[in-house]
Amino acid sequence: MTTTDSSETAEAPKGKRRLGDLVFANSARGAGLLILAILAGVAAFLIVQSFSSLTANEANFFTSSTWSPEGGPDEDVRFGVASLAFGTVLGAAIALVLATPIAVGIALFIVYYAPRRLAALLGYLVDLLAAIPSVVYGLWGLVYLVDELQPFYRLLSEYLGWIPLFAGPVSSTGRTMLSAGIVLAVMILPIITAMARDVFHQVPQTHREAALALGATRWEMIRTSVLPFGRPGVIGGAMLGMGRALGETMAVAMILSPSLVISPNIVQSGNQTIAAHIALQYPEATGNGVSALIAAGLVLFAITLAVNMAARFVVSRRKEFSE
Amino acid sequence: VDPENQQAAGDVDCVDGGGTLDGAGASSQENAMAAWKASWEGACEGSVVQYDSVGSGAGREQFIGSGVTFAGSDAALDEAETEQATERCNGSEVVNLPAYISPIAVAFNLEGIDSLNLSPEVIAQIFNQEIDNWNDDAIADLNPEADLPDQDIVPVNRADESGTTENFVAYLSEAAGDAWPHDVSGNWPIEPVEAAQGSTGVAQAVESGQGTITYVDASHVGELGTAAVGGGEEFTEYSPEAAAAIVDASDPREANTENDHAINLNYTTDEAGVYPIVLISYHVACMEYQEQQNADLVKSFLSYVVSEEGQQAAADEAGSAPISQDTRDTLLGTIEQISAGA
Amino acid sequence: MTTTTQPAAADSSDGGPGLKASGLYSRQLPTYFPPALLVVCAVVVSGAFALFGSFHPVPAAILTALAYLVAITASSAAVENSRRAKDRLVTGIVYCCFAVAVVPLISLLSTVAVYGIQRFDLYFLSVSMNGVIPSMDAGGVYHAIVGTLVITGLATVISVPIGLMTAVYVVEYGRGRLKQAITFFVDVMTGIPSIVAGLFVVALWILAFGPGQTNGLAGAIALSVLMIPVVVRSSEEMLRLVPNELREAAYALGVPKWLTVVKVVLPTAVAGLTTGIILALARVIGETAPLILTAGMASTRINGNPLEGDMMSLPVYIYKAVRAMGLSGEAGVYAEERAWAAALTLILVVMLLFLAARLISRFLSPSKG
Amino acid sequence: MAKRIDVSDLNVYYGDFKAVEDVTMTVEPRSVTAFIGSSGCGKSTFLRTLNRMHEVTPGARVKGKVMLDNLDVYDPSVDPVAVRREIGMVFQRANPFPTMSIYDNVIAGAKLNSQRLSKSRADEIVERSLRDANLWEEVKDRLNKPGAGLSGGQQQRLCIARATAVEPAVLLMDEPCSALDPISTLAIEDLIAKLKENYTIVIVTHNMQQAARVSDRTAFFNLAGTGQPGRLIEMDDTNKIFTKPDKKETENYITGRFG
Amino acid sequence: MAKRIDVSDLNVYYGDFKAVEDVTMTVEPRSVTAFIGSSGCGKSTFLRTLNRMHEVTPGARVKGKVMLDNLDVYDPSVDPVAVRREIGMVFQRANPFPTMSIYDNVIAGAKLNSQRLSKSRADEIVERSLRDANLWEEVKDRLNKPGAGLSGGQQQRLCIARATAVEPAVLLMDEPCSALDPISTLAIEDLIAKLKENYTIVIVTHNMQQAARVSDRTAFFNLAGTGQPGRLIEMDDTNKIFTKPDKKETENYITGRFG
Ligand SMILES: Nc1ncnc2c1ncn2[C@@H]1O[C@H](COP(=O)(O)OP(=O)(O)OP(=O)(O)O)[C@@H](O)[C@H]1O
Ligand SMILES: Nc1ncnc2c1ncn2[C@@H]1O[C@H](COP(=O)(O)OP(=O)(O)OP(=O)(O)O)[C@@H](O)[C@H]1O
Ligand SMILES: [Mg+2]
Ligand SMILES: [Mg+2]
Ligand SMILES: O=P([O-])([O-])[O-]
Repeated sequence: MTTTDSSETAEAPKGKRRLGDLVFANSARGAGLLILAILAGVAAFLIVQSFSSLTANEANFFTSSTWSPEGGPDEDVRFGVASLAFGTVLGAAIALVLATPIAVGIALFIVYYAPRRLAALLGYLVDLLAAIPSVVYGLWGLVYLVDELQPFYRLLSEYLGWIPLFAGPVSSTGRTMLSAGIVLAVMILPIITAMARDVFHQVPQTHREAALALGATRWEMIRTSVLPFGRPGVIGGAMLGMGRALGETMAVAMILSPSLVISPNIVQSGNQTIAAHIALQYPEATGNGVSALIAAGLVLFAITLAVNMAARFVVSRRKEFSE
Repeated sequence: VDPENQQAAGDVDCVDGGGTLDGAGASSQENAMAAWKASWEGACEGSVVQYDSVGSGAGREQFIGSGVTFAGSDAALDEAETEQATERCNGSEVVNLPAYISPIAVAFNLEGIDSLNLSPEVIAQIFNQEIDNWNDDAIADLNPEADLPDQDIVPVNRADESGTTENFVAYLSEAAGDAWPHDVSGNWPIEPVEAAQGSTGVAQAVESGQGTITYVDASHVGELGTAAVGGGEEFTEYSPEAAAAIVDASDPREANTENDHAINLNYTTDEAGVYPIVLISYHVACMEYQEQQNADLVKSFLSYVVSEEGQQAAADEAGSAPISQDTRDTLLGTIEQISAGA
Repeated sequence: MTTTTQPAAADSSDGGPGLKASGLYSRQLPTYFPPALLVVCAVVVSGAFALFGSFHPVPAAILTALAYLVAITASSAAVENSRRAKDRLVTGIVYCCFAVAVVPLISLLSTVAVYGIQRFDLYFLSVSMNGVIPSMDAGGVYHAIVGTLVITGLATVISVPIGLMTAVYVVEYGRGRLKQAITFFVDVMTGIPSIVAGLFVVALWILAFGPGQTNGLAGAIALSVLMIPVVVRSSEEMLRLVPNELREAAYALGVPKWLTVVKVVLPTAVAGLTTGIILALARVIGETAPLILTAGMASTRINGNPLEGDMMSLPVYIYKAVRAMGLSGEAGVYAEERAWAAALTLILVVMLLFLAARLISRFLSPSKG
Repeated sequence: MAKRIDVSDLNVYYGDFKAVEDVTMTVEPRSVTAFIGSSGCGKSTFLRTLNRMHEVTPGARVKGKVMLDNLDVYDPSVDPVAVRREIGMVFQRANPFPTMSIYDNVIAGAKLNSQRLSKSRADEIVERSLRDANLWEEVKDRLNKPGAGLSGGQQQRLCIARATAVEPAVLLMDEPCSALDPISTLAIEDLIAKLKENYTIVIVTHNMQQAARVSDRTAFFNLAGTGQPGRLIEMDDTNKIFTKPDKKETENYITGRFG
Repeated sequence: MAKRIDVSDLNVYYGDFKAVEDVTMTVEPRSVTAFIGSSGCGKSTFLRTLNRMHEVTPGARVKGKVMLDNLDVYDPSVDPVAVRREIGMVFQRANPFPTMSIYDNVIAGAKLNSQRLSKSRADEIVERSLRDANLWEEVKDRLNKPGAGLSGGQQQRLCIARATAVEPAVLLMDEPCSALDPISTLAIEDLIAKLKENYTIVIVTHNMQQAARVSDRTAFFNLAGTGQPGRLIEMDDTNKIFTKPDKKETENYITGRFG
């Protein structure tokens, strides 16, 4: 290669490459910006559309639980999301509390306990379950599960009634927040499991062998090397699941017997989630009614945001130690 | 039901060349609409009706916004809506046509009991959670024959905003007097004991619970026990004829314009053989459309809907009450006049 | 180093085969012990329940599991050592988790299969609901299958490039605040409730086309809003797994960055990317609420054009059938059968899609392994 | 505490593939034994069978006998967990637990063995192990910092400290210095020399000089041919192997001009 | 084709941390230059600045000048991609592209750049590069098999073939033998000896013997102290460095008894 040759190769292809890089890098950035734009669009839509009802609202939007946003000739516009927000968080919390440990358990089972073939099959099954429509979960919950659960709630209330959660009186149909939470848990289980399974798969062999070589039992190996490594991923999966649980519409609408009260009692009918409330009210809503529902949607959005921020905070706090 | 029967849609006035007719609104009409759609489309080649059962409110909104050519609504357009809709209707009259009447049953799940006599006051007190046991004297007095169990009453109401609720509550507040002190709206006015989504939901909840009671579109009663409703000595079981009777016993709405046929139901009528708890779902249309095709299609479709065949098809399919001949004549008179203008 | 190491101490205390073992020979429960113990627990618990005359499978199973966990831990602690006991306890718990989760999931799947098979046949798959009224023993899901394929297909076509490019941006190009903003807001976007996405698109459509304009494209866009963040998130994870060494190897050959990404990074990650896309697809293919709002629920005939009028989809079809399920008489029965059969159809469609995705991914990464 | 290892007729398989064939050898206590041999001849594989680490690899199986003093390592009633506690291992690539501090890394194994470890006892173990591993001076001021923040050589020594903290009888080291610079290598070789007073040490290395420097006995492995299993060709005192080995094969390998 | 590299007053920073300070040196064409020095003294860092690979590391910056013959490598108008085409690199850990066959790996430089290459020309390049890398005989029958299926040493040679296939003027090698057994090491050393006829070669190694064997000139780097930047202590003919270095520091390092 001669000197002239080289300076040519150094200069000549430059323009062409820069173009390719420019186009590609900018379309990548463009995609990112598009996402921000969509999100800004959704946020703006929520804010703009909720404006009219919020300004007309005579009740405190955050502390009140009434819902008559359409008002009338001699009636104030009054609505508030207190009970809805409470119900939303309650339902998602039940789902998360039930699903996360079980999902971690299943993921561990798939990755470290089950025979390999079974594990592959289970992994596939789990992915498949993530795709089952919420209507089907709702249908199953409605037709099958609530009837099965109702007697169990009686027992729960009888023996653990001193805990406010199970105080009773027990719903005679079983269509309670706990039922909704259980169905939500079943729904988000595949999501959390899939994420947890993936991160557990990625725990470096060397870390696991390090523990085993110290004479750790399987559980001790999992505790010292798998769980700490997988923690951020599991939290991420739990947040994805929580996002779905918070926003789940149909299954809750079908299963829960709602009311707009704040009640910690989850074996009794009552409480309501924002998403289900929107679904139940939207078809017949007009004017401020729609606007108020969208305001509720805004609150749901904000709750999701807060939950995600909290999760990030938890994950990043231990970043120093996560490789 | 035999599919072949559905083609027997008599003499339908079809539109030449057909076209697509868009409608949206009340879910109460969904099943009747399926029957009408099948017969009308079967009779008129090339004609299609698309009815989105998104709910009355959304239906009215879409109608006002010109999204659809007609709406189904469990409530007539109110003053403000009428005003807005006039614009959409080329400045012409907007009409509410009461072409779907459906009895609302008071249905319950009590072992061994198929029917109970209940007065409006008692129904109100039950749903107001004042009477909370089935062997309450108030119920027993009305049903000396029945062997009422000592069991809690679990009232179930609709969780979604609905025309059924609105009509039921309207009935209670008219007929039960002080026993039902709540405002009338499509949302259940008090804190529920149990609630469920849609007619299917409440029916399901009542079936799966015990000592449960609800109000539900009569087509969803299934195996449940139902109440015969009335005052004094006379109790009437729901039936299509008894339900249709109330329409004739009622007066038109005061605000009605010439061709508008919205009704003020007379729940307290003393007439015999009247079942007073009904849901009336209107077809909302313009008297004048911008496009000829739309006008023709609406005319053709609505004529079929109010026709004897149409009403019978809905009755077979959705358990609705066929309108009386008087009503039909009135409605047809109006539908005839629908036209297109610049 | 002293001879009294911890393990030796633990061993001599249980009086095993003596010091010569120095912790190596530990008494162990025979392999048949755990299953046998489980059976014993089940029998005892069921017996107890039967005695009190209130046998019910669920509490019996729960108590059996608890009894087993206690018993296995105790016996292991007694015969083996406390660490083994803990290990056995956790093993038991992990199996329980599996059972606890798999039982409802299997119950769900088998319910769908058992109820669904009643109406599931070629006829059901090959006709639409056009001209079918509720009480007719007729009609099928063909139009809904078409709609689902068109809508989710469109949604995939929209979301995958956007999502993938965003992930590429975040992993390969992103710096500083914009990258942080994007990762954060993608997280936020994963939490957009589906119904809000539907409402958003409805508003968009009203702005653009006026009210009541439902069509397949609107549905696809609503689904894209839900799908994009899932694609971004999972792709991001997968791209991060591609070792930096490979990128550096390409750079060292004088390959520009974008070609490195296109020809080295993406092909290396293709299997993982496929999984991510599958999960994203799974997330949206069962969505009901946004589709009712955007693609309507009126369509009963086959419509393959996403720009033209309502489009039925399997979840909405199921939803409609569920709503009609409460009808008295045959209409309700047929509706319920249709609901389950359509659910079964949807699950099968998803299975086929997954399979196809796997095959494509295998095709794209030929020389792996 | 150091123990002897007797291996007889050991065969190792990965699924159907036989990786190591018919190895019989004795590893003496309180001495350093080096394994040398070309890449892929099964040194690591064989090493991992000594403390049953091969069981972690799916599909890996063993036929033959490994005795630790009088104890059959593969006896069904023997707990592999206990075996690994007796026979510690250090890997080629340093693998400190990334989520743990330096202190916790060192005490990790000891903690598993006795849940209730007094603080003072733990401090003692950590200091002794880190001193043994020649790392104490460098890290004593930042014991609570993550172990992953150390340099490669330091990480490797941290792993050695972690392995010795549980006081095993035998220490297996798989190419512990291959990623290290000469100074760190020297530190680790010194450490090995010191450790052999108490432990039985086995070290796999590609570095002939290193084998010559640190080991008392050397085992040379080689492949019978491509696709064939690895075998133990010769094992003898290190001096002998490096000066006048019995086998021609060994001599060929040793006298390559590399190192 | 071989080119000279002139470095003057080069400083490298990772963010605020100065990793390498004030290096000035000349790398002669058609010769092998070895970089030695203790771990963390900045050998790899410095090496990567020569072909602007440091730009891939977020936060890495450079001050100073690197001339490739008459071309200022850091001139803003110079495309780093073109620089890297001229100055190839082989990494410590073999990194063949896992999704490509052996054949495609070798031809990757051209292929990834979407250059149109006739089949026969491509075949020719592949064969020549593999022969150069001493790998042809071993893989000629399975060119279409994945590159990841080769043994460690073979993979490393494959990476060298890949680097030479684009015919760079300079070849930088960062500890190319540290994970290899002596036989593979020997093969690579032979290869280096052969390559230097056409290329300028820079090799980082921890292995003193290797440096002594393969290099013409040797540069010794060292840290000024912990937390301080690495510097070039001395650079001279290899013979001189290993027999009578000018600096005491160098002598200390060289005469350690390790290798
Ligand atoms: N997990 C595994 N599955 C299948 N084969 C394996 C596995 N691990 C190693 N092998 C094969 O077993 C043989 C011996 O491998 P081993 O890692 O023991 O070699 P080694 O002597 O340690 O080589 P090196 O010096 O390169 O580390 C090789 O042919 C290798 O390909
Ligand atoms: N990406 C980075 N960010 C910050 N500091 C770095 C980075 N890479 C290396 N360093 C630091 O720069 C210094 C020089 O590192 P370098 O990798 O060049 O050393 P080296 O001489 O190659 O060592 P070795 O022989 O271990 O490979 C070290 O202190 C190291 O910690
Ligand atoms: Mg090895
Ligand atoms: Mg380096
Ligand atoms: O018909 P509904 O409005 O009661 O659903």
